[in-house]
Amino acid sequence: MSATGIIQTQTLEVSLGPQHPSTHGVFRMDVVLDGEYVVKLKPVMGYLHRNHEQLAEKMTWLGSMPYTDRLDYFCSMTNNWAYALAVEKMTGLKVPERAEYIRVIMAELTRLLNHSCAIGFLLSDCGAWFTPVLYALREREWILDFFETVSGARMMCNYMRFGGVRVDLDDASLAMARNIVARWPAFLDEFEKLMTENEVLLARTQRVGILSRNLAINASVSGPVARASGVEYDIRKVDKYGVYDRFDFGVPVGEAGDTFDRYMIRILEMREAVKILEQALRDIPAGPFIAPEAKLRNFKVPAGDGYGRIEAPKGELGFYLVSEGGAKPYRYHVRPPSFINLTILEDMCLGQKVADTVIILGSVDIVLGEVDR
Amino acid sequence: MDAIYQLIHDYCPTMPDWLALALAILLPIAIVMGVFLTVFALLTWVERKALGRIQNRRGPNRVGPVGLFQPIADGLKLLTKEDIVPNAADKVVHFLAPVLVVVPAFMVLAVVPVAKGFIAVDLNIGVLFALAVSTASVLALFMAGWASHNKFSLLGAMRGVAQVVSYEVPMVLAAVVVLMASGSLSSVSIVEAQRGLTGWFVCKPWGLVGFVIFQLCAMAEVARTPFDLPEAESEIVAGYHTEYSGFKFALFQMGEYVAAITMGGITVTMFLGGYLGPGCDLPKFGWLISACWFFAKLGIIVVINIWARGTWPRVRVDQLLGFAWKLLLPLSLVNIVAMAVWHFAPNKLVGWVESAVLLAVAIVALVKINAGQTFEKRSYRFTS
Amino acid sequence: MNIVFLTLSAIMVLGAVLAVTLRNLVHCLLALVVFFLGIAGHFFLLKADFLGAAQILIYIGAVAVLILFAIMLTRNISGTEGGRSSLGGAWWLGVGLASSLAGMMCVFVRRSELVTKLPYGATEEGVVKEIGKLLVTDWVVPLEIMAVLLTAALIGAVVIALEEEKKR
Amino acid sequence: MIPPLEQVREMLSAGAAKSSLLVEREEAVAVAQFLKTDPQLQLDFCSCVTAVDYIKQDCIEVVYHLYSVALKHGPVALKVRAPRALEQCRMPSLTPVWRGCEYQEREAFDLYGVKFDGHPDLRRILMWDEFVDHPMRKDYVPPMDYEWEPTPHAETLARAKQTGGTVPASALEAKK
Repeated sequence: MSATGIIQTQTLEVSLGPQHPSTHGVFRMDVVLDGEYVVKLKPVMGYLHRNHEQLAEKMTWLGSMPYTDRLDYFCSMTNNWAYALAVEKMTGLKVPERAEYIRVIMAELTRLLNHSCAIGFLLSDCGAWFTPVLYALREREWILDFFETVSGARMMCNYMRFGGVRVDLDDASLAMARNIVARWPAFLDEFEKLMTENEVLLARTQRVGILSRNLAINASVSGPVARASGVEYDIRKVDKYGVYDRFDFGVPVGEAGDTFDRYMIRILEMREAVKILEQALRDIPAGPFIAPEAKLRNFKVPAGDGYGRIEAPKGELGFYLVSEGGAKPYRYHVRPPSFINLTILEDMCLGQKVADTVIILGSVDIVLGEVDR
Repeated sequence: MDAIYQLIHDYCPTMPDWLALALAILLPIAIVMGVFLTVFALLTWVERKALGRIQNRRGPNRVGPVGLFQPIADGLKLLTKEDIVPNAADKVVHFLAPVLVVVPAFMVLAVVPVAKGFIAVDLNIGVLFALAVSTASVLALFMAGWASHNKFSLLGAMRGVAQVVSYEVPMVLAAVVVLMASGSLSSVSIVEAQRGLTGWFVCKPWGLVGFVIFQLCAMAEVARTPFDLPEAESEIVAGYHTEYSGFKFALFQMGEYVAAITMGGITVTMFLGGYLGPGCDLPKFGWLISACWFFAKLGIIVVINIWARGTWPRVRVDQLLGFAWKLLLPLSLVNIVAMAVWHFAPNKLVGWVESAVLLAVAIVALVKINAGQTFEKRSYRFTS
Repeated sequence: MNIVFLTLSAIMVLGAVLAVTLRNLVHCLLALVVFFLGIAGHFFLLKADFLGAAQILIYIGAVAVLILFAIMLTRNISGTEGGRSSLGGAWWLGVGLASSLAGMMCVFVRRSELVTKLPYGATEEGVVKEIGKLLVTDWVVPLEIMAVLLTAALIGAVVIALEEEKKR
Repeated sequence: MIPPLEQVREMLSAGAAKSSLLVEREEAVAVAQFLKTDPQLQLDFCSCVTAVDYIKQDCIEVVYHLYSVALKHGPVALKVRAPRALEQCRMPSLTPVWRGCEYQEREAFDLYGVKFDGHPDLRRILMWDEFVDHPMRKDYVPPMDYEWEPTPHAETLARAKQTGGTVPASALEAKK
């Protein structure tokens, strides 16, 4: 069926990717085009597959902590946290309060980092010649510098430990974090002034790639993509993991579920994250930064299985672990948000144009390290 | 041409006739090409510097003072790169396309009056020639896309053809008002018709609208952002020149930039008074001052292009074509009527008011009619 | 000038011959464009700059692109999938038809008043104005008929395309 | 094996909906449908699907973690077991119930070899199409030559043959 309804023409099979400027990595979409319209789209992944899960099953529990950094290499902090959370659930380790606050600070900074880059790259996919991305990257640099001061690495932080974090935050680094948080609203205002009201952007994103609320829930879509479709579900609110119940923040929810909503939800989430960060940096208590009973060597997890999940910037990041009581996990499974959010890519793209496919993919915000594992 | 021929004859009477004739033909071409190739090289540098400024970075700053030799370095790099031709490509057409991209771009240069009394060929139908020849670049674009035997290239080529053909129509219609006002097709007489304090056509209501339409169409015609769909790098890799490398690729870039400059030159000639400006009539250095005026105006157009590229996302293909057919085309038709109203008005003031009102009504009505494509203001709820 | 004329004509003939003999449709089109360009060159040679530019604008900018779109709708562009050569058995019929058409046109053009009415040797600007005036005075009826005919053809093309859709 | 569905509901509600259910393969779809539609459970969000290879029990277990977006509770782990032998390792797909299972079940098929009946598009997802084994199984033995990759390109195959014939027969068969 021709989407234009006028002339039936030959369809064109195009392989967008794996080397393509806007597939955000080695990702491929087998697209069948009728003129400019998409009539079929099948995502093809696995180009970055390294069987992360099997590698982790051959390593000690703590040994795969640095490896979780490589899942979503934008958000190593939240990856660490999700893994630590799952293990803490199985072992019953209590995390000290200061460590919980530090984790929140790190996670929300990661959210700022991820969302700013995500919308920057989304606009780049719209053809904005990198201007928004470079604005976002300028700000991201501050956060990366902060991560480097704290953990010694900019992107592969390997910062969290079972029962706490690896090193404490000193006053200087706390001041650094406060500085970043203080300048963030100004950046957001500047960015929005540059982009949000731009007619071309509105024309490109509004009513493009609509995802209905029911499909979003049924297809296990999570994170900003789901919330843009009107799903009021934020694991920070639902599970109240960490100390998230102590902060006053809202969860922005969209109505239309189109690309523009996904863009706006990310901006609003950043504004909320700034609120959380302000509270966390104000209230952070003194105390130990790792549970005293936490062991780094000869760490064992009692037999059984457990599932721990957090609200990572891209959506629900979960770890399903099965232990036989030994030093290694028997089964180690990652529930990657970007992988599962791709399930509905075809549904969103059908009947749209090639140009829209690219921005829809950009608005889903995937990282191939996590999709392929 | 005849003047130069005469000049050569006077100074070197011993020179054989055929050589003098050849020189008379080649000399203006060489000068124009030299000047504009320098401008082209400078433009790539200016564009990268300006984009860098817009994007919080420095741009090229390694080669030469403030990176001024960057274009040369780029040229050398591209010259020494391997020339890759895809196995399945149509070799002859693949080779011809980059050549044909450059040719029309340079041919248009012939009719751009760069300074007072300085034009390569003063054709009687200069503007028509420019518009006609720039259309021919469509074919080169299509040849490149089709011969590469790459689906992205083909998509880019088809987009390019559709885009150029669509924008050609409002562009020619926008030029018609200028022809009506000046009563001539010759680019020199168009410039001369714009003498006076408010003589530039852009200072009149129909001229302003015509200028905006023409400038937008020119940007679309040479595929500048936000109309760079034929080579939309985020969607179809590099469009029609995906499969080109080395110097063929450089030729594409050159053709594109030279076309951008020449279209800017035509815009300046038709709406911004060309080389006119205070001091352009001085007996001795008038030509130099007028050249400065011309290039200053050209610079403004070029900066507008770069600015748009640095700040605007790309439009989608249906929006692009809809913009041409639903907004620019009717508006340019109304513009011709407005020009006629102006022409037959009893005095200047009445003409001004009448044509301005007519155009304002037309613009408002067209925007209203096309309101189906406008946008909604969204509000978001927060749950806690 | 004789050399230029002969060279141009040779190129034109070559282009025309290639346009009917090449197997690949896109190559045919490009050969046809060469032929069009040659005609434009002839106009320039005759100092009919306006006609030359119009030739480029209309025939290369519009007609060639139109043919191009038509070609893109056909399946066998490369001409490799079987089928007979364009030089079929009835080539002599084509040659006969074409030459008789050319002869007829020669006769009618020579008899036409239009040739004598145009002020020969006037400046190009004068010619443009004169053509414009003639088109909206003496020749306004043929012009309008042509316009209606072209519009009808356009609508017809859309209708044919729609029918095809219905059949499928 | 499992009690009547009404009892399941009470069981799950009592345990604050944080429990696991082991169901027979034949009952899986019905139970899933019930868990999704029951007004007190409404487990409409199938968060995580994965397989575990219990080589000692000689079974592969597929675990579905279910949450409720509407009622904001969960998780309930729905577990289904199948024998390890490749021919018998099949179970009904829950993709018709929860669309979100689509890619995750494909992943389980790819890495564990569980065939899901009724899955709309059961293909390999992470490994390449020509790959023959299921690498996450506990008894999986990786090939000697990690770098060698059976690609559909005839040249590569020919070169591999020339340089000592390290092409596994299975890969050549897959190519056919």
